[in-house]
Amino acid sequence: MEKGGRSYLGVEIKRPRVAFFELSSCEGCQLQILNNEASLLSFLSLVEIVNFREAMSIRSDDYEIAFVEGSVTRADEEERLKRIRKRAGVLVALGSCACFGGVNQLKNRFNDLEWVKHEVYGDHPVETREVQPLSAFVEVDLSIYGCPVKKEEVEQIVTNLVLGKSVDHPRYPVCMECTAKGNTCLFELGEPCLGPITRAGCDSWCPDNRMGCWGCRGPADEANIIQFREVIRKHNIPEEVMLDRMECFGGFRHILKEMKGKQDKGQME
Amino acid sequence: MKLTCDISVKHLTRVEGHGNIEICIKDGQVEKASWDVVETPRFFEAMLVGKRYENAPYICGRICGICSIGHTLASIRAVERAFAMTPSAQTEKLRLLLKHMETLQSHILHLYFLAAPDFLNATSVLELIEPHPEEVQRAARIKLLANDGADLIGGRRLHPTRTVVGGFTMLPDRSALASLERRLQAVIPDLKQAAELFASFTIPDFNRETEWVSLKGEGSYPFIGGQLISSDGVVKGEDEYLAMTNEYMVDHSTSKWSRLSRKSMAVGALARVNNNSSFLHPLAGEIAALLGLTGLTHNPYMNSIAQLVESVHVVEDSLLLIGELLGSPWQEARQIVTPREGSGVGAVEVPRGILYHYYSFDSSGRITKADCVIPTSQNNANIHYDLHELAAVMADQGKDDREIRRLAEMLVRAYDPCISCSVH
Amino acid sequence: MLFRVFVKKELETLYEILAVNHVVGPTSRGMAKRGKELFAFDYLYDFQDLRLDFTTTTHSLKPFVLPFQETLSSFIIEDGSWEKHVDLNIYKQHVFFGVHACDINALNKLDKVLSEQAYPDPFYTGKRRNMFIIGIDCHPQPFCFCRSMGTDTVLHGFDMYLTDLGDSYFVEIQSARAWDILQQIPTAEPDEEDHRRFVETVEARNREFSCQVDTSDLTKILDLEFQSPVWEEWGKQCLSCGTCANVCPTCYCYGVSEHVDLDLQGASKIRQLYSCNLIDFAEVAGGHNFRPDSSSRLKYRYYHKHRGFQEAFEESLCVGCGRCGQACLAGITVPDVIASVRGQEEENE
Amino acid sequence: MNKLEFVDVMPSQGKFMRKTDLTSFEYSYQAEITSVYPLTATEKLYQIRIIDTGLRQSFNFQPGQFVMLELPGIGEGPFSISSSPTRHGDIELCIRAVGNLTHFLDRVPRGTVVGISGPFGTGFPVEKMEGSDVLLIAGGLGIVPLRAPLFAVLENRSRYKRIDIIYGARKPSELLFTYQHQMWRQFDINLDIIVDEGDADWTGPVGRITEILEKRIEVSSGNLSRKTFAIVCGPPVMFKFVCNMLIDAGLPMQKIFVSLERRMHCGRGKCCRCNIGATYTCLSGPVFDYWEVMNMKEAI
Ligand SMILES: Cc1cc2nc3c(=O)[nH]c(=O)nc-3n(C[C@H](O)[C@H](O)[C@H](O)COP(=O)(O)OP(=O)(O)OC[C@H]3O[C@@H](n4cnc5c(N)ncnc54)[C@H](O)[C@@H]3O)c2cc1C
Ligand code: SF4
Ligand code: SF4
Ligand code: SF4
Repeated sequence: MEKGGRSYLGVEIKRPRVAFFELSSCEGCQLQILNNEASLLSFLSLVEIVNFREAMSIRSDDYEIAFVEGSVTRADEEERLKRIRKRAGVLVALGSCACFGGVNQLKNRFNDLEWVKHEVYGDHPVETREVQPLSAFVEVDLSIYGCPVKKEEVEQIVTNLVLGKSVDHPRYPVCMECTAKGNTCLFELGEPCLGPITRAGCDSWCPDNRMGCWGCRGPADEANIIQFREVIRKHNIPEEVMLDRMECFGGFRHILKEMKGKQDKGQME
Repeated sequence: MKLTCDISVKHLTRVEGHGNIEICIKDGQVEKASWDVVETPRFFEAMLVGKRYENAPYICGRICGICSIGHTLASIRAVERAFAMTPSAQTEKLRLLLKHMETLQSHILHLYFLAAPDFLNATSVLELIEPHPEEVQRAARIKLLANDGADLIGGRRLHPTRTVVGGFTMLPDRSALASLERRLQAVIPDLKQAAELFASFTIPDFNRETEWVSLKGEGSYPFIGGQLISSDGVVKGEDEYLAMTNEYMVDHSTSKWSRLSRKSMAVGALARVNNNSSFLHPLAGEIAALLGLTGLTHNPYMNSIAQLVESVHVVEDSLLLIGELLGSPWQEARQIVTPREGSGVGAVEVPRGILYHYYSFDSSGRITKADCVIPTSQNNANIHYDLHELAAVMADQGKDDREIRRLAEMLVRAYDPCISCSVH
Repeated sequence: MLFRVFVKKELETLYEILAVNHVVGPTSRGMAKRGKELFAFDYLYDFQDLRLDFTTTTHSLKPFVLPFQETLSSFIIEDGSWEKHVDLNIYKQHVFFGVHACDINALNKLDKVLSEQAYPDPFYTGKRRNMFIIGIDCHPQPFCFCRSMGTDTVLHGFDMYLTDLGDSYFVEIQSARAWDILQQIPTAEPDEEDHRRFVETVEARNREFSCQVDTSDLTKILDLEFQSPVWEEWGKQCLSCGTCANVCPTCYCYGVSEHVDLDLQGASKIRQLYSCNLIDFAEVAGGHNFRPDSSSRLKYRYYHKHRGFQEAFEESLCVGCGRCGQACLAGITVPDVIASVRGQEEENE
Repeated sequence: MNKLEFVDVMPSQGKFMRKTDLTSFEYSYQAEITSVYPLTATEKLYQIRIIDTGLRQSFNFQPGQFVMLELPGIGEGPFSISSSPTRHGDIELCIRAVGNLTHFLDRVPRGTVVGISGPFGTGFPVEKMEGSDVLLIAGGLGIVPLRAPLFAVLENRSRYKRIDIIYGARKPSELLFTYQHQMWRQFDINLDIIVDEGDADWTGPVGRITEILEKRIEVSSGNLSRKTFAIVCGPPVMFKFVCNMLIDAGLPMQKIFVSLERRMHCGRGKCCRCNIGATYTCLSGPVFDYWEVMNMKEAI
């Protein structure tokens, strides 16, 4: 494919230079992109990858779109992130770690960071701090949710980005996608599921496999938490199970904080 | 000629995670040669404390994107052993099959995307697309098959959705399983071609005597659970994993180090082949012989070759497993879990070596203590000492900077380190 | 209308005769937690899987005529110009073996909008034209209120309709195709005894209905109670998740989105069924939302089904199958909502 | 032999099932953007011509109707035709860049081929208005759908009596079609323009549209002649005030016409997105008389 780019309906489309970076993460989201066996070539003709440590040795600091995976857990990561932000025209938070802190932020629930360090490393000194999503430090232009991200969705998002189309996430919850598939609702089977309050877009990945949703995409717009608690209660599922899941990826952290605040004030029944 | 050089590779590429190589040679003497893991730690062991048991496999799978299936399975095994549960034969077969899919996909990813560019003078697989289209397509084909297989059994190729304590949430579609079988059969010629390709590469000639640690085969090539063995003759039970790993911290690395009978040890494909080659399936055995993998091999660069041999082995083994699974009707997918107080260890051979998860629970099934020992942390010390020795040999041979750097990078890559895993 | 009877064991022959086509029928999906059996319509490959004794299915037949996602058109893009292709996705004849009256009525209602109005939808119509429907008498469930909606019997829209008389089936034949097919199995003209048993069976079934909705003057009452505070209450419970619309046999609204292929050489226009309870259902570009809160959206759903459709077609867009109430995790059911709007909550508790 | 015969819907006959009905569902005319005029910072006027000459000539619409405009892969949306009905398939659309499709349209060059389907919806009954006074009231983008009936009236100016245009915008810079205002006046049209806030160059009145309307009603000494028709287009808040004033001034509800806006995905009375109650804005509207509006819950 020619370097210069092409046009779509008469509008010139540039082939942007794209870089991938990772902070604290499992690198699974990047792997999802490498896992595009069938469409990798089209992907490469759409964008020019100039930095992808997991797959290539050459690196460049000249890029337009930066995909950043992972959350920030150390000062050096914050600096790296800020440097990336300066260079990138568009900064994309790739995956739930980058968007919300991901599983990494589970350690934040211990108030005592020293205990956390000691639990894993004993007396050996290690540096770490409260886990934060990218948005705590820099402006994020676009979030791609999911743990892991869904490659079909990433492809669509990248295509839209290149075309200058806006990227719209579904605003409704996972149930919409799940019931559309004709699945049997997991609550019928006695399983917990965060589908009713979690943002859709994953195509009900987990419920399709009879695993209740864990909320990796964070809350849907207008997630009705009060009613959802009622649902959990009615189905005799321990509230702890719901809280474990809401806590898992960090997407619900604001809501949990609010719930906790209310509880502390004794406002909840 | 007295050689002097200063090599510093900050964030080695084409490996999973962040690690640095430093080599400093002055007048032919190696002053410093080290392998430093600088990945940020994530503290999974702490995260788990206080969580109910079903969180363990779900969260721990996220230690690593490449071997998430292995982590999930090790975690499940630890929980099940703590609760004194025995998985059904069907569950065991499905888990092993799922494990094979991960092994195949990870090995192919490493062989073609991470290692092969070094032998073909390229910086990335992207550069191989034009000169070697069939090879790249072949790699993509095998990887796709392995990924599809993982989707079919585990629900998702990474961070699987169907694997839970007690079994599976859902069983694969039988006709899809049959078609996986056909695709696996069809991939054998591809693997033979891959073997030919790797046979044409010049594997650097470098040997350092090493203690190889793996699961101990009992009648078959081991992947999930069983006794632990080292090539120096140590044999221990699964629960005694701590005595096999002896983790300790060093200053320049955020990942822990390990040792057994010597100052360092190694795990991984080469360790497994070294310790269990008699259990390889016929074609895998043939290919091992063809590629010069016989007897105890102490050349770490041969780890890639061992991965290739294992790729063939897992395909052969998967065919047998699918045959057995399709030979009988589906049984119950999932057992009921009854938590109890206790602790358990799960040892699983993941692509990069032996992985241990350990948890202890209170009577309601909440985790009171967790420990995960990852293959790469078991290898770190060995990589480090290998680098030192390599630098010394190179300095003796008067190799230039570039060559030393190339071989050093290749050496680390040969171990296929999984760094974010190791600093979980 | 023509009637026949045939002995039960001939049902399998009938199935085998029709099995050369795609056969869709009720089949078991295992047990729910509360010990009740779950059923679904699905493709059948074996007579043994056909469960004519099914209670109800969680999902209706809708996906077979209005798939959740459907490509309306695709484009080949070549630089400045493009070409549009429309594939109606009409597949071969399907036999629907074992459909209750409510679901046949639901299809008839969908026809009104999708096939019989201006701009008939060829995607839907094409599938509708290629259906062979075998109806079967139902077993009323505690949540079925089809009798209130006048959809407990069906007058047209099927090929044959079976009523279980114990050792034989009583068949009502509505199409020549059905007649021809029945020629291939031994059937008999129903005699006096069959007539008597048929009437008895129907009466016994009618006695089983327990759930009711008062629909008298409902359109007026809905208008009068447009500002009623009960809507707020229901709105608070609604999860805005769209489940009710997905399981409903008559909800048909959708959204259209366009996608460009990764290689920029093709594009497609896809429609996806939507739900009026989803937050952005009525939001327009720029952010104005005509129904920003869940209560106004939920109200609209009832308003459309029980008032608007009534106004347009003199019937309600609800067949009283009760699926939405069963599937709703918040437990919002049509009988409860309508009773509350009428100010009759207590009676229904 | 038991294979049921496949029924192709295309050649089938029936009341609403003519082949043309079914094929037209996803049909769109290919049309070329022949020119683009930027009007303000966010609005552009697009001249769009159906490429096939025959189809272009047979494309007929009523003022007030809209088309669905489609850019493959980008989006499709409803747009009021803003040109004279006598120009057939050579139409003008005035489009504000607000979302996906409209922003992309903002970028396409002249010559781009778009898809057009329609015309859809109801129109303003301009023939019925002959012999009467016509009051055109537009707020903001509301001037766009008003332009089609205006053209129809201008082309037959002598058949109408007094014609008023009351046009309000937020700022002078947001006024549309300023280049045509002089021409309208030449056709003996009373054009009154008012803005919410003026700028340095603005000499006209500042305030609400209702202020002008009040003056207009005063001219008729508080009572609009029963031979007056009003057409009102603009943001939802405007409708209520303006229409109530007109009713107070004695205008019957059936003589007040409004054009409503709702989200639309098909334009063909299927997708339900534009429903008000169960009334399809795309089939029964967008043009409604005020009696119909009063009878629809949540219409304004
Ligand atoms: C009868 C009618 C006539 C209109 N005439 C004009 C006009 O002459 N000029 C003009 O600039 N705008 C007009 N609009 C509004 C125009 O349709 C929307 O601004 C446009 O659809 C937004 O599309 P988008 O893809 O840019 O926005 P997005 O926010 O990306 O919208 C996505 C989709 O939602 C639907 N949608 C969003 N907003 C609206 C809306 N306001 N009305 C209808 N559908 C919407 C469309 O299907 C659109 O494709 C009219 C709307 C209606 C209903
Ligand atoms: S399984 Fe989960 S996502 Fe699906 S309908 Fe039930 S609650 Fe919703
Ligand atoms: S179902 Fe839930 S946890 Fe699973 S991928 Fe979707 S949002 Fe994430
Ligand atoms: S009862 Fe509910 S699901 Fe059934 S037709 Fe009526 S609205 Fe639809």
